[in-house]
Amino acid sequence: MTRPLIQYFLALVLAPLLPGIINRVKAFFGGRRGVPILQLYFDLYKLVHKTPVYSRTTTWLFRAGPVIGLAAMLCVLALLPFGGRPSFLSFEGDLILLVYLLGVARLATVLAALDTGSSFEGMGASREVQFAVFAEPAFFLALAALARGGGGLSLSGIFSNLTPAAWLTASPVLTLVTASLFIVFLAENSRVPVDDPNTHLELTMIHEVMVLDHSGPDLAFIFYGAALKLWALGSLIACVILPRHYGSWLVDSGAFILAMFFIAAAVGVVESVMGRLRLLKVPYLLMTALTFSILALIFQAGR
Amino acid sequence: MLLMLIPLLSGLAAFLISDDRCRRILLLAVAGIHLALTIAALVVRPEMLPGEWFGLDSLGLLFLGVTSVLFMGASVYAVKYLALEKRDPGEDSDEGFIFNNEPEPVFTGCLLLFLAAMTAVTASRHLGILWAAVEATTLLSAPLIYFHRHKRSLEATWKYLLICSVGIAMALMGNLFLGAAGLRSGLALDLGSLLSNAMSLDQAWLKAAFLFLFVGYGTKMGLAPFHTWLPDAHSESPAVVSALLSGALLNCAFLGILRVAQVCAAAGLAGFTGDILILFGILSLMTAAFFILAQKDYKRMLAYSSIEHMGILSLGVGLGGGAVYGALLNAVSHSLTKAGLFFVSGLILAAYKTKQISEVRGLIRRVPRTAVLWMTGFFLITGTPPSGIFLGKFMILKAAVSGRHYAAAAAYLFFLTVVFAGMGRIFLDMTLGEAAALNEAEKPFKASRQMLIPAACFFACVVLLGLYMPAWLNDIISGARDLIIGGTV
Amino acid sequence: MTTLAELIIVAVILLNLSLAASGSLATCIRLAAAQGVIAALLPLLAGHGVPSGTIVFCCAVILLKGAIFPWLLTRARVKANVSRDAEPVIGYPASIILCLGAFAASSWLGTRLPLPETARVAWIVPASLSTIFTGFLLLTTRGKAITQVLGYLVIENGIYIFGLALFVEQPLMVEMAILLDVFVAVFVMGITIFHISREFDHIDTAELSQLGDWYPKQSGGEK
Amino acid sequence: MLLAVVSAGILVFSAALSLSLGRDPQKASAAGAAGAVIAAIIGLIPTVKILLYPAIETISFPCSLPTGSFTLVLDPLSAIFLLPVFILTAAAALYGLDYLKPMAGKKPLGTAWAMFNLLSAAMVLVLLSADAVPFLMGWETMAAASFALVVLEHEKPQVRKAGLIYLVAGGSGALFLLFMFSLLASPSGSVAFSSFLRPTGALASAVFICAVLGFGLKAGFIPLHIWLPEAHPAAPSHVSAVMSGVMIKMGIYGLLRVLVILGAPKEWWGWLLIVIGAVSAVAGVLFALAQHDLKRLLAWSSIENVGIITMGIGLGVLGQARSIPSLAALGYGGALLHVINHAFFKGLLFMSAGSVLHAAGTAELEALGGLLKKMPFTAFFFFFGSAAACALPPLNGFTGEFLIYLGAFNNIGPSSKAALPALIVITSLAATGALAVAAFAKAGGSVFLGEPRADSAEGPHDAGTMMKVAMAALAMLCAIIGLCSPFLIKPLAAAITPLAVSYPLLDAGVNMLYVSAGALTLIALILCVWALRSALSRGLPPVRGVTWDCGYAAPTARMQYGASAFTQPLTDFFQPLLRKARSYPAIAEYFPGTASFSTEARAVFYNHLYSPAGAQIKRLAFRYTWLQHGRLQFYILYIVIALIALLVWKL
Repeated sequence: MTRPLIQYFLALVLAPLLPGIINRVKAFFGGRRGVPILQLYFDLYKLVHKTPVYSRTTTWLFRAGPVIGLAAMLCVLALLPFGGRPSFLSFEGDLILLVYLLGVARLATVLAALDTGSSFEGMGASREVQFAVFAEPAFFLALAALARGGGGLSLSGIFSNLTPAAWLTASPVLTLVTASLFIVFLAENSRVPVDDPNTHLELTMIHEVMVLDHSGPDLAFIFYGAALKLWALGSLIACVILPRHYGSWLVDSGAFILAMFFIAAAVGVVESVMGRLRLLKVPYLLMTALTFSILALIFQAGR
Repeated sequence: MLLMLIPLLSGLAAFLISDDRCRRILLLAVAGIHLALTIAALVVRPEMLPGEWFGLDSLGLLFLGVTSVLFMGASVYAVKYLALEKRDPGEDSDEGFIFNNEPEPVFTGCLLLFLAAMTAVTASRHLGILWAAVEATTLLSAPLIYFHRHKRSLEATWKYLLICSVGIAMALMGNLFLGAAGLRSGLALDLGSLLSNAMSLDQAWLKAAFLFLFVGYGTKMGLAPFHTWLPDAHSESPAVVSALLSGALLNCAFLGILRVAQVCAAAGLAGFTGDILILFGILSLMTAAFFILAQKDYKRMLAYSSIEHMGILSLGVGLGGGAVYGALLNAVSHSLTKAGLFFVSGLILAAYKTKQISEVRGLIRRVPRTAVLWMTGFFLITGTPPSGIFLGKFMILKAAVSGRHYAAAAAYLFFLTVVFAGMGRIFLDMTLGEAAALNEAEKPFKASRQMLIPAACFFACVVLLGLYMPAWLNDIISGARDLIIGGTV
Repeated sequence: MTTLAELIIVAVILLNLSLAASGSLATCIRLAAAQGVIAALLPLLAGHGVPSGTIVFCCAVILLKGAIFPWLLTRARVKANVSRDAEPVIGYPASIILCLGAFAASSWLGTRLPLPETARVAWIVPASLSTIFTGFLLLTTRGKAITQVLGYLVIENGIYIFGLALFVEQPLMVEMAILLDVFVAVFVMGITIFHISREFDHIDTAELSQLGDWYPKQSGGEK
Repeated sequence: MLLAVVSAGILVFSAALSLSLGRDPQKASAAGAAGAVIAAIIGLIPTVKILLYPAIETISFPCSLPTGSFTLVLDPLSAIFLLPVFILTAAAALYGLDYLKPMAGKKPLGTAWAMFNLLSAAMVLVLLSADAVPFLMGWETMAAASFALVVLEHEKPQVRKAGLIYLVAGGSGALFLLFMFSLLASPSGSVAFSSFLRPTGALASAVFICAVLGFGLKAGFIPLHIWLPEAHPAAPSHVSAVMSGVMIKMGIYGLLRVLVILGAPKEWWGWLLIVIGAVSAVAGVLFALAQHDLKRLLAWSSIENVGIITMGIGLGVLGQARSIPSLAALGYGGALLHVINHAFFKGLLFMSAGSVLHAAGTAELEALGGLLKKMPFTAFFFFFGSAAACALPPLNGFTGEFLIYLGAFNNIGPSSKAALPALIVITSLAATGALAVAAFAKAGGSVFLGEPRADSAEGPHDAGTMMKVAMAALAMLCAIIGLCSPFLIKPLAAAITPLAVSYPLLDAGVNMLYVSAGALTLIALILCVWALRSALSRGLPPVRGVTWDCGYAAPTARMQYGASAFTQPLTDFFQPLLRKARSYPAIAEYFPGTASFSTEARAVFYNHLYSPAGAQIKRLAFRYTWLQHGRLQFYILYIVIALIALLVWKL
C-alpha cells in the first residue's frame, strides 16, 4: 500500500517538471538558453501568493472551475499505473472512469470560461468541446485496442500484461496505438500542432484563452492541473513504449520517469520542428488518430 | 306484433295532430313504449313458430335493441331540435338563400312510420317481408331527408331515392332467384324453412341470388362502390335523421345481407360469401379513408366514417369466426357512437351555421361542453380503448391474422391509420385554436342540456362496453354469431 | 300456348331495342307501358289451368302499368313542360349495340343458370335480365329525371317477367307487397319530379350534381 | 401488489376529484397534487418490496369482456419501471403546484390535473397489466391524456401542429401494437401474456418488427421520433418532465416485455437494435447541439438517451442470441439502470428549464444569459442535471453507461464472438458523451452564465418553493444513485432474470463498488482543493474588475459568444445531416448598415421523409375524390359495373 502512495506523490511532485523540459528542448532548438527547468514551480509559488482578480460578471461557478478541474486530475492520477504497476484506485474498467474524469475537468473549465461572458473565452470553450468530440472516440478506441491484447479492463492490468514480447509479435498494433495516443495527448494538452501555448494571439488559442480571466491561486490550480494532465496522458504512452520487464520496483520506476522525460522532450521536438495547424484542419488530425486506433483494432483482430 | 303496430298507428295519428306539444309528447311516448316493449322482448325472448312471418331471433333482437335505444335518444333530441328549427328561419348555411321547413306533422309522422318499418325489418322471418320492409324504410326516410326544402336537400333526396330503389330492385331480383333456387324443392322465402333444408337449394341460383341481394342491400348499407348516395343524404338531412340513418338504417340493410349470408352458410357457401364480403369491406375502407383525408365538410366526414365502419362490419362477417362477434359488437358500438356524433354535429351546425370544416375553429372556446363531447366521440369512433369499437376492431384483426388473411389485415390497419390521421386533423382543427369573433348580429348559441344528454349517454354506454360486457348482451351477440356462422336456427 | 308465351318474350326483347332507340319521351313512356302490359299477360298464357287469383292479379298489374303509370308520367312531363327529346348522353346506335350486347350477356348468364323443369317457358331468364340491363341503359345514358323513372320501370318489368312466370303458383301476398312498394315508389318519384321542376325550371339531372367531394381546383395535396 | 392497484385507483379518483373541482383552481390543484403524492407513496411500498425480495405477484379481476382479462402482474421488471414512475410523477406534481399557478383562470386547471393523474394511472396500468387488452387500454389512455396536456396551450399554432403529429404518431403506433398482439395471439387465441406460446421463425421476427415499430414510436427511435421534439416543448414543463422521464420509457418496457415473451431472440434483432440505438444516440445529441430552444434541446437529448438504452438492450439481445452471458447481463442491466437514471436527471433538467421559462418568459437560448445571479437555485440544479446527463462521475448518469461500457469492453477480446457490435457501441457512446458535454455546456452557458443578452421585461425571479423542493429531491436522487450504485445491482439482476442469466451482473457489483469509491475520492479531493484554495486566499480580499477582453475597454452583452456561435464549428461539420437553414445578409453598399445573420434548426426527418409521404397520400386521395363528382348516371353505372363484375367473377 505504501508503494502506490509513493508513486502517487512522485507523480504529483514531478509533473510540473515536464513543461520545463519541453521549454528547455524548444529553447535548445531555438538556440536560446531558455527559462529555468523549474520555472513552473516558481510560477506556482508566486501565483498562490497573489491576490485574485475577479470579473464582476463571474459567479461561484468561475471559482469552482479550477478547483473541480484540479480535483478531477488528481483523481485521474490515482487511477493511473506507474511504470506498469497498479495504482491504489485501479479496478476493472477504470479506463472508462478515467476518460469521464477528463470530461469532468473539461466541463468545469468550459463552464468557468463561459461564466466570464468574454467572447474570447467563449471561442476557446467552443473549440475545446469541438476537439474533444473527435479526440474522445480516438482515445477510447486506442484503449480498446490495448485491452484487446488481454489483461482485462484495468489500465494496470493491460500494461502489466504488455511485455516486450508483445512489441515483437504485435509491433504494428502498438505503433499505431502509440501514434494515436500521442496525437490525442497533444490535442488534450493543447500543444502544437493543435494549439500553441505561448502565442499571444488569442484568436488562435484554445486552452490559454479559456483561462484568460483566472488569476492568483485559481491560475496556479489551472497550471498545476495542466501539468498533471500532461503527466497523466503521457504516462499512458510511457507504459506502452516501455513494457515492464525489470524485476525490481526501483528500476522500473526510474525507467518510467526517464520515459516520461523522454516524452516531454519529444513534445518539445515536435513543437520546435512544426507549427500550428489551421483550426479547420485540426478535426482531420484527430480523425487521423481515430483511424490509427481503428487500424490498430483491425490488425489486432488479424492476429 | 305490438312493436310494429304502435309506431304505425301513432305515426298515422301524428299526421293529423295539429298541436306541436302533444305531437312531441306522442313522439316521446311512442319511443318510450317501444323501448319498454323491446326490453320486455329481451327478457321473455318470445319463441318463434316455424313458418311464422314475424319473430325475433337473437340477431333480430340485437338490431331491434339498437334501433329502439337509438330512436329513444333521437326523439329526446328531436323534440328540442324541432323547437329550435321552428324558432330560426331556415337560412341556408352555405349559400344563404331562405327556405322553409317541411311541415312538422309530416316529419314526426314519417319518423314514427320509419321506426315501424325498421322494426319490421328486424322482426321479419320472411325474406319477402324483409325486402318489403327495407323498401318501406327507403320511401319513408325520403321525406325526412327532404326536411329542409331547398335544392341541395332535394338533390340529396332524389339521389337517395333513385339509387336505393335501383338497389332494392336488385334485391328483389335476388329474392326471386332465391325462390328459383328453392323452386325444385318447393321452398318459399320463409327463412326458417330455407335454413332448415338449405342443402337442397340449387347452388348456382343461390349464388346468383346472393350476388343480387348483396348488391341490393349493399347499396342500402352504403358499401363502396354503392355508397354514392350516402354522404349527400347524411350531409343534407337534419342531424336527427342522419343519426337514425347511419345508426339504425344501415344496420337494417346489413341485417338483410346477414340473413342471406345465413342461408348461404347453411348451404355450405360460407367461403363464397366470405370472399365477397372481405373484398367489398376493404374497398369501402379504402374509399372512406381517402375521402376522409380530402374532406371539407364535417357531416360528410361523419358519413364517410359510417362507410368505413360498414366496411369493417362486412370485413368482420366475411372473415368469420371470432371476427363475427367483433363485427356485431362493432355494429352496436358504432351505431351509438355515430348517432352521438351526429347529434353533436347538429349542435355545431347550429352554433356556427356552417358545415365547412375550415369555418369552424376553437369549439373548446365557444362551446366547451359540445367540444368535449366532440373530441370524446372522435376518440371512441377511431377505436381508442376502452370502448366497444376497440374491442370489435381488435377481435376482427385477431381473426384476420389467425385466419392468415395477412394482406387483408395489413390493408385494414393501413386504412385505419389513414382514417385516424384524417379525422384527427379535422377534429383538432375544429376543436382547438381561437374561435373567430361572432359578428354582432347573431347571439352565441347555447346548446341545451337536453340536446347534449343523448350523445353523452351513448358515449358512456360505448365506453362501458369496452370495460364491462353484460351477460345478457354477451348471450345475444354470441347467439347471433352462432346464427351467422352455423346458419342453423 | 308456350309458343305464344315465347312470342311475347320476343316482343319484350324487341321492345327493349325500341326503347333504346326511341328519341321522344312520349314514345318511351308508351313503350314502357306496353312492355309492362305484355309482361303481365305472360302468366295467363304460361300455365294450363290458371287460378282465378292470378287473373285478378294480372288485371291489376295491367291496369297499373298500362294506365296509371303512363298517366302519372305524362302528367309529370306536361306539368314540368319538358322538351320532347330524351337527350341521350350517347348516340342511339351505340345504345342499340349496348342493348344487343346486354341481351347476349344475359343469354350467357341464362346458360349458367339452368331453370328447374317446373318452369315451362324457355328464354325467361335472358329476357328478364336483358330487360333489366336495358333499364340500366336508360338510367345511365338518359339525361332527364323522367327517363330515369322510366328506366326504373323497365327494370321492374324485367323483374316481373321473371317473377310472374315462375311464381304464379305461390301465394301472391309477397307479390302484392312488392306491387304496392313499386306503386308508392313511382308515386313518390312523381312528386319529387314536381319538386325538382319547381326548384330548377327543368328536370335535367345534369343540374343535380352540386353535392360531391370533387374540388378540381385544389387537387394538389398540401399538408 | 394490491397497494400498487390501490395507488392507481387513488390516481384515478383524484383525477375525477380535480375534474369535478374544476371551478376552483386552488382546490383542484391541491386535490390533484395530493392524489399524485399519496398514490406515489402507497405505490412505492410494493415496488420497493418486490425489488428487495424478488417475487412475481399476480392479481386477476373478474372480467366479462369477450376477449382479454384484467390480469395484473407485478414482477421485478415492472417494478424497475414503476420506481421512477411513482417518484417522478410525485415530484412533478409538487412542481406543477407552483408552475401552473399563473395559469389559474386562464386555463382549465382541473382538467389539466385530471389528465396528469390519468397519465400516471395509465402508466401504472401499462406496467402492471399481463394481458393485451388492459395493456392497450393503459397505453391509449396514456397517449390520450398526454395529448390533452400537450395541447393545453392550443392558441399557439406550433402547439396545434405538435398535437396533431403526436396524435397521429400515437395512433399508428397503437395499430402496430394491435397487429403485434394479434400475431402473438394467433396460435392460442387468447391475449393473456401468460398464454402466448413462443412464436418461432418468421412469426417471431414479424412480432419483433411490429414491437420495434410500435414501441419505437413511443420511445422515439430515430426515425420514428418526429413527434418527440415537437410535443415535449409544447407541454407544460412538469408534464414534459414526466413524458420525457418515464412515458417514453414505456416503449422500452414494452420492447423488453415482448423480448421476454419471445424468448430466444434472433441475432439480427440485436444488430437492428444496436444500429437504431447508435443512430438515435449520436444523431439525437447532434440535433440537440443544433437547437436554439432549451426544451427542444432537452427533448432531443431524451432521444439520445433512449438511443443509449437501446444500445444496451441490443447488446443484451445479441448476448442472448450468441449465448454470451456477460454481454447479455451487462447490456440489459446497464439499459435498465440508465432508464432509472435518465428519468431522474431528465426530469430535473426539464423542471429547471421550466422554471427558466416560468421566470424569463422564454426558453430561446439566444435571448437569455446571466440568469445564474437571478436564479441561483435553478442554475445549480440545471448544472447538476447537466453533469449527470453528460454521464460525468460522481453523478448517476455515469453508472448506467459504465455497465454498458463494461459489457462491451468485456467482449472486444480476440476470442469474443461479438467484438464488432461491442466496438460500435463503445465508439458511439464515446462520441455521444463528448457531444453531450458540448450540448449542455452550450445550454447551461448561454442561459445562466455571462451577461443577459436581451433584458426581459420583469426581472426574472427564482423558482417557487414547491418547485425547488421537487428539483432538490430529484438532484438528491441523482447524487445518491451515483454514489450507491452497488446497492442497485441486486434489484437489477432480479429484473433481468427473465431475459438473461444474471450472475455476470452480480459480479459487476465489485466494479460498481470501485466506481463509487472513485466518485467519493473525487468529491473528497474537490473538498480538499476547495479548502486549500480558501486557505490560500484567506486574508487577501479579491479585487473586482471587468472581464478581460484583451484590452477592449467597453464590452457589451451582445459581444458574448452566443449559443449558435458556440456550436457552430460542430454543427457546420455535421451540416449534411443537420441541414440548418441559414440566412446571410446581402451586403450591397460599401458601408453596410445593420446586418443580421440567423440560423434555424429544422426538423430534417419530418421535412424530408414524412411530410412528402403524407403529401403523396393526400394527392392520391384528392385524385380519388373524382369518383364522387355528383353525376347520378355514373353512380348508377358503378352499381351496374360492380354487379356485372361480380356475376362474371363468381358465376
